[in-house]
Amino acid sequence: MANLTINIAGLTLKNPVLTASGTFGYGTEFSDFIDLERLGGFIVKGTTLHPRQGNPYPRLAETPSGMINAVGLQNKGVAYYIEHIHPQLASLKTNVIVNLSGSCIEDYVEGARMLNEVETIPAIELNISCPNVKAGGMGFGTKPEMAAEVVREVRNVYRKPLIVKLTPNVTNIAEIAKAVEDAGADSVSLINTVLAMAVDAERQRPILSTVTGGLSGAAVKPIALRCVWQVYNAVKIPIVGLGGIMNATDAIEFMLCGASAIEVGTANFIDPTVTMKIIDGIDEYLDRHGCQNVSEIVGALKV
Amino acid sequence: MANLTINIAGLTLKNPVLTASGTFGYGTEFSDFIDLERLGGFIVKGTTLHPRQGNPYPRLAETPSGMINAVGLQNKGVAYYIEHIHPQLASLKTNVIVNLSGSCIEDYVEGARMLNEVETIPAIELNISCPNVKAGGMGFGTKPEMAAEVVREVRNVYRKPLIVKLTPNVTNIAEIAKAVEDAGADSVSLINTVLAMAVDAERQRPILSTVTGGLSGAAVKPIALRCVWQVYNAVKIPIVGLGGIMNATDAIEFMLCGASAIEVGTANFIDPTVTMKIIDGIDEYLDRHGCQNVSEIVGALKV
Amino acid sequence: MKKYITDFKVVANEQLSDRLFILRLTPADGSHIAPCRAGQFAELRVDDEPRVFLRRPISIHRVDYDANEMWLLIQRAGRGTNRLACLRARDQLNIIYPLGNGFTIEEQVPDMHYLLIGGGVGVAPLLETGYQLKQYGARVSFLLGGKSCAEIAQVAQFRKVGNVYITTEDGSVLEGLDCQRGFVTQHSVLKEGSFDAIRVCGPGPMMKAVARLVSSWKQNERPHFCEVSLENKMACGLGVCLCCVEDTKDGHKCVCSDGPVFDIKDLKW
Amino acid sequence: MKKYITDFKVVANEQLSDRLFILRLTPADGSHIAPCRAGQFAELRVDDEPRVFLRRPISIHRVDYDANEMWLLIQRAGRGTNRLACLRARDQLNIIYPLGNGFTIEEQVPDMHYLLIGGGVGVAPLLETGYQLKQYGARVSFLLGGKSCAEIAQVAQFRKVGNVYITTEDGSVLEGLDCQRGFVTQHSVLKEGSFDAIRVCGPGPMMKAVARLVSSWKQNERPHFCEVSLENKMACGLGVCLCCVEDTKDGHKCVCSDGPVFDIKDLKW
Ligand SMILES: Cc1cc2nc3c(=O)[nH]c(=O)nc-3n(C[C@H](O)[C@H](O)[C@H](O)COP(=O)(O)OP(=O)(O)OC[C@H]3O[C@@H](n4cnc5c(N)ncnc54)[C@H](O)[C@@H]3O)c2cc1C
Ligand SMILES: Cc1cc2nc3c(=O)[nH]c(=O)nc-3n(C[C@H](O)[C@H](O)[C@H](O)COP(=O)(O)OP(=O)(O)OC[C@H]3O[C@@H](n4cnc5c(N)ncnc54)[C@H](O)[C@@H]3O)c2cc1C
Ligand SMILES: Cc1cc2nc3c(=O)[nH]c(=O)nc-3n(C[C@H](O)[C@H](O)[C@H](O)COP(=O)(O)O)c2cc1C
Ligand SMILES: Cc1cc2nc3c(=O)[nH]c(=O)nc-3n(C[C@H](O)[C@H](O)[C@H](O)COP(=O)(O)O)c2cc1C
Ligand code: FES
Ligand code: FES
Repeated sequence: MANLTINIAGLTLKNPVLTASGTFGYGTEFSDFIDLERLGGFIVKGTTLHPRQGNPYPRLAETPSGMINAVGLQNKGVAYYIEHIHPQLASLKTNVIVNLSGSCIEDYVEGARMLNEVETIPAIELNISCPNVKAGGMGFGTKPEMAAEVVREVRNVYRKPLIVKLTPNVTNIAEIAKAVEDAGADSVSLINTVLAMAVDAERQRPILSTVTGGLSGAAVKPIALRCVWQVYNAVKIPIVGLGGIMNATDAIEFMLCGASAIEVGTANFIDPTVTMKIIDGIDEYLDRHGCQNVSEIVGALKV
Repeated sequence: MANLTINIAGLTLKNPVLTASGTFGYGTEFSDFIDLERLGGFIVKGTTLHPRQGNPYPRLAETPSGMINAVGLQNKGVAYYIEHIHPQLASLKTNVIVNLSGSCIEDYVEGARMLNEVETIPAIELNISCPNVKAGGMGFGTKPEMAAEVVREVRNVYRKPLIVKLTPNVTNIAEIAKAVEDAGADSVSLINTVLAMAVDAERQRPILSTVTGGLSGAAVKPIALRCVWQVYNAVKIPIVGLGGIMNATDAIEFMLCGASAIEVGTANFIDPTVTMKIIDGIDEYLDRHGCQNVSEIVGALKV
Repeated sequence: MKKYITDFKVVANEQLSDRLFILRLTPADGSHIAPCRAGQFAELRVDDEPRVFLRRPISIHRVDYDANEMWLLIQRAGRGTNRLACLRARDQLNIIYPLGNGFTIEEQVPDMHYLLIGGGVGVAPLLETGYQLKQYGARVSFLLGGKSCAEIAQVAQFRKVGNVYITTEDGSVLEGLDCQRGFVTQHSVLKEGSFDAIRVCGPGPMMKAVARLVSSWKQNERPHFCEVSLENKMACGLGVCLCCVEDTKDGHKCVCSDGPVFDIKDLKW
Repeated sequence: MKKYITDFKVVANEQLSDRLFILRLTPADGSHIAPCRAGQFAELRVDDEPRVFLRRPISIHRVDYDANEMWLLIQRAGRGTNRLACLRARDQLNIIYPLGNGFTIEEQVPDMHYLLIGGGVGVAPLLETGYQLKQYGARVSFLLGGKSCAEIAQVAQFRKVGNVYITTEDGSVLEGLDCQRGFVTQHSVLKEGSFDAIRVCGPGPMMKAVARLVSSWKQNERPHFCEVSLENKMACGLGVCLCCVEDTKDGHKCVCSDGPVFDIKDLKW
């Protein structure tokens, strides 16, 4: 039994296994299958200042070893979350982190200000990388100056750990990571989904209502690992790695590349108990490799 | 039996099915399995002005629905190709296109000048997108100005159809496509491989000697389709689409998104006869959809 | 209702026709099947098929608690269902169940007469629904539609539960049953005042036609008078991914968790 | 040599041990197996296994042209070989073959004495090699090494072809055979002057140890005196992807098409 505790950005996780926003609802949907309090934490559904209906149907396409979604941040808004949803989660003995998105800087700032007031929300994940919304979203995450600006403004009002979620749909993700680090982010999480498209050849139509959407699942793991590795070599703040993690070995690969913690996304759909298996698998791996602390494997890749 | 003939960039293809550079050798390796002359054409191994040994072993990692390679343009150079290899291919009744790579503009230009003189080489594919070489390669393909410059210089010396191969590892592929179109490219082909990484968790080492490499195969198809669609909406020159095409339906999806022709890459490894099946499948599809000409489906996606 | 993730063992795979088959399943570890509400569904993990990444939603056709068996009626539609069609006795299948809300059963009104309308493989959830309704003392009739009689599955099973009415597009008939040519909406049994509640599962156009027909009826003012079971592509089946939405009068609702059963009055049809 | 892409049918899958099994295959369409050179290999498509994308290279263990059967000796190593281990009689398997160059057989010198050294599953190509050498009138001996006797496969088959010498790391012995404790390089039969040619297939360290031992010998001056069969991860098996290179004295060579068999003098060992 190695020590699985890890600190990121001033946040203490009992283990490095988190769940990814948009793939874990508000956690409670999984309580029939797993003990939520065994998680290092979970990140709730993408939340925006104002409620959003999301994109029209169809929102889903299956692809080789992956899926494309075009949900478009359907949610009831920050105020509703704070008032009606968070109270049900607040007493859980794990970190309930809110994923905050926005279509303009003011919305991000206002949302962050409101979340800052809720004592039982230990951190936010700032989503500047959603490919599924017209205004803002990924737009903020593709230019270093824009990314830095939104982070700087949010930093002004948000006093707790601030994790910034990055998009892989850029020429140089390390540059973006560096920019948000300089602007005051405590941590970066990556990757969000990869911009992608699916076509119904017989009907000669795009499968998604929005034509393009975000690719996730096992197929993107090699891309995500590369991104984590590039960012690890560019910044000093801790990294939360995700993208295609399906099992403990995948999770360990991310940690070896420099992730201090990981998030499990799409894999929750295929096996709702997968997070528990990943925690156990990391534990077993550390024992087998004679590690006392999970932190020993972070960035331990021998190159 | 629809008419499968298509024109791209002044080049007549008897059908839109080409093979992708680096996955089809010099074609002859496949002559036990298929009739090379049934192909619209094939694109030979990446060639550079000077011979290259490529990267050290290991060069290959298998990934979910894909593979990562780190070959690094191992080849014997343009002069050797022209003198020793091309003569064996010159009499084939199909288009034998040379994929030209370089580590500096001068090399591209000199290589193109030499290839321009060989009458039986109908076109070149200018590879400004190889992720597996230290100098040049993808570097040229990630900045619009750089991409435009190399195309402009090559255009000066190369009089025949010039296809420029683009990388998906950019924030805005349409912008790069536009830049090379303006610089004189007759066509763009996309996508080259996606920058990726694989890790051996037990040995705590990268699998590839170069740490990162290029992802190809079914896993990248959703990304490639999106790129083709974005570029189709930005440029007027014809597009050659590729990335994860495993069967005729995949090929048709690319054409619906705007590709005038397609290339088959990694799929050749899994089924060396796949190109023939794709040609037959396109033919059958056109009949079923009442099309007289394959060009009718190019960009026919209803959005 | 509590959800489970369970390995089932195939007891038998019965081919009904080229395209339709029934999987009879029992928990591999011998445990009891969990209580399921009529109209709920299961998410099946399809192993050994490289082109299937996500689970596949399949309605619960029947739960035989005595035999400790769950039956699924499945139609080959593509890669996943084709693979499921190859399962043999003793093969295992990982299943999340029971999911979704299921049809409303008016437990306080035992002598109600329900009409369960099904088309194609949409008849699947209606068998268990019929059994559960009968258990609550309701009267049950079925109206099943198809291109031809041969395409209507499980008629003998449905007859064990209630009256069966049939419509076929080609006019083919089944001995001893009230078979009429046309669509289900054209069957003479489907008349205002004849039934206290209607439950429908089948192709979208069929369900919409029924909804259009009954929405002017007086009974339609009752809550849950006409419920339909919708389909949609699903990623999670748990209400977390928001991929499977239907645009209802109350905004986007998840077919998997807010449905699959909806009151037609809540839909924008 | 002409290459083929052929659907084979499994005649039998014989489990030799927990990890080793033999697939006996025959072309599904009843056609004749193509001529294969000893030491060549095949690329197997592994169906129904989502985590396998590329084909798997497997040596040709034996071709029985009379029975029209190809035998493959396979060790479970991971996802692909585990899947292959589940194949049953009558299952099909798509194979590209024969690939690579194979061992040199000196056709002009019929009375040569060859020593074929194998370790672990590396014994696979040596059986067919033994048969082919005998056909050309050569004398054949085998030196097979393993952790224990139980791990050395197909000894009875090898004895049909020539003398069998054994080394085991644990000192375990096989009745009637010259078994010695240690590594193959330590067996007393492996002495300068005893053999006209050596062919090796096994784990890298073993092959390197043999190469080191014999490279000072006089016979080593002959071309093809000592050949080894290398492994490498492969994508195409056809010499087109350049993924499988070995760094030789003549630069990068493809294990799949320039090899898998190399003369040790050409290697940088
Ligand atoms: C709540 C619910 C209950 C269902 N119950 C049953 C049932 O009892 N028996 C049964 O045979 N089928 C049922 N279905 C439909 C079944 O889920 C699909 O036929 C199946 O997912 C197709 O998977 P596939 O891999 O075979 O086909 P694919 O290869 O994925 O696709 C083949 C075709 O089916 C369509 N399709 C794929 N997934 C769905 C889906 N979820 N809904 C509708 N169309 C789809 C595709 O667009 C494509 O045209 C149900 C669906 C839902 C949502
Ligand atoms: C020319 C050649 C002939 C071969 N002949 C035989 C044979 O006759 N019998 C036999 O059992 N095996 C043989 N092998 C090895 C066999 O190809 C691998 O064991 C197999 O590909 C592993 O696939 P997998 O999916 O089971 O394992 P994976 O899950 O892919 O990997 C399991 C482990 O095997 C390693 N591995 C994967 N592929 C290879 C490879 N191509 N070479 C070496 N190690 C690999 C991986 O690094 C990993 O450690 C041969 C290999 C080559 C190159
Ligand atoms: C259905 C779906 C919805 C998602 N919604 C969000 C979201 O609201 N906010 C966000 O930051 N990321 C969202 N994501 C992205 C995931 O959090 C994650 O970054 C991505 O899926 C890659 O990880 P995975 O491959 O493990 O799923 C969503 C992903 C999926 C599949
Ligand atoms: C082993 C290998 C070698 C490659 N070599 C080259 C090359 O020399 N030049 C080039 O432009 N692209 C090269 N590529 C990229 C392919 O041509 C193609 O763009 C890419 O693989 C995506 O297509 P696919 O998914 O169909 O393989 C190579 C790809 C592979 C897999
Ligand atoms: S399928 Fe995920 S919310 Fe319905
Ligand atoms: S495996 Fe492709 S060249 Fe050897």
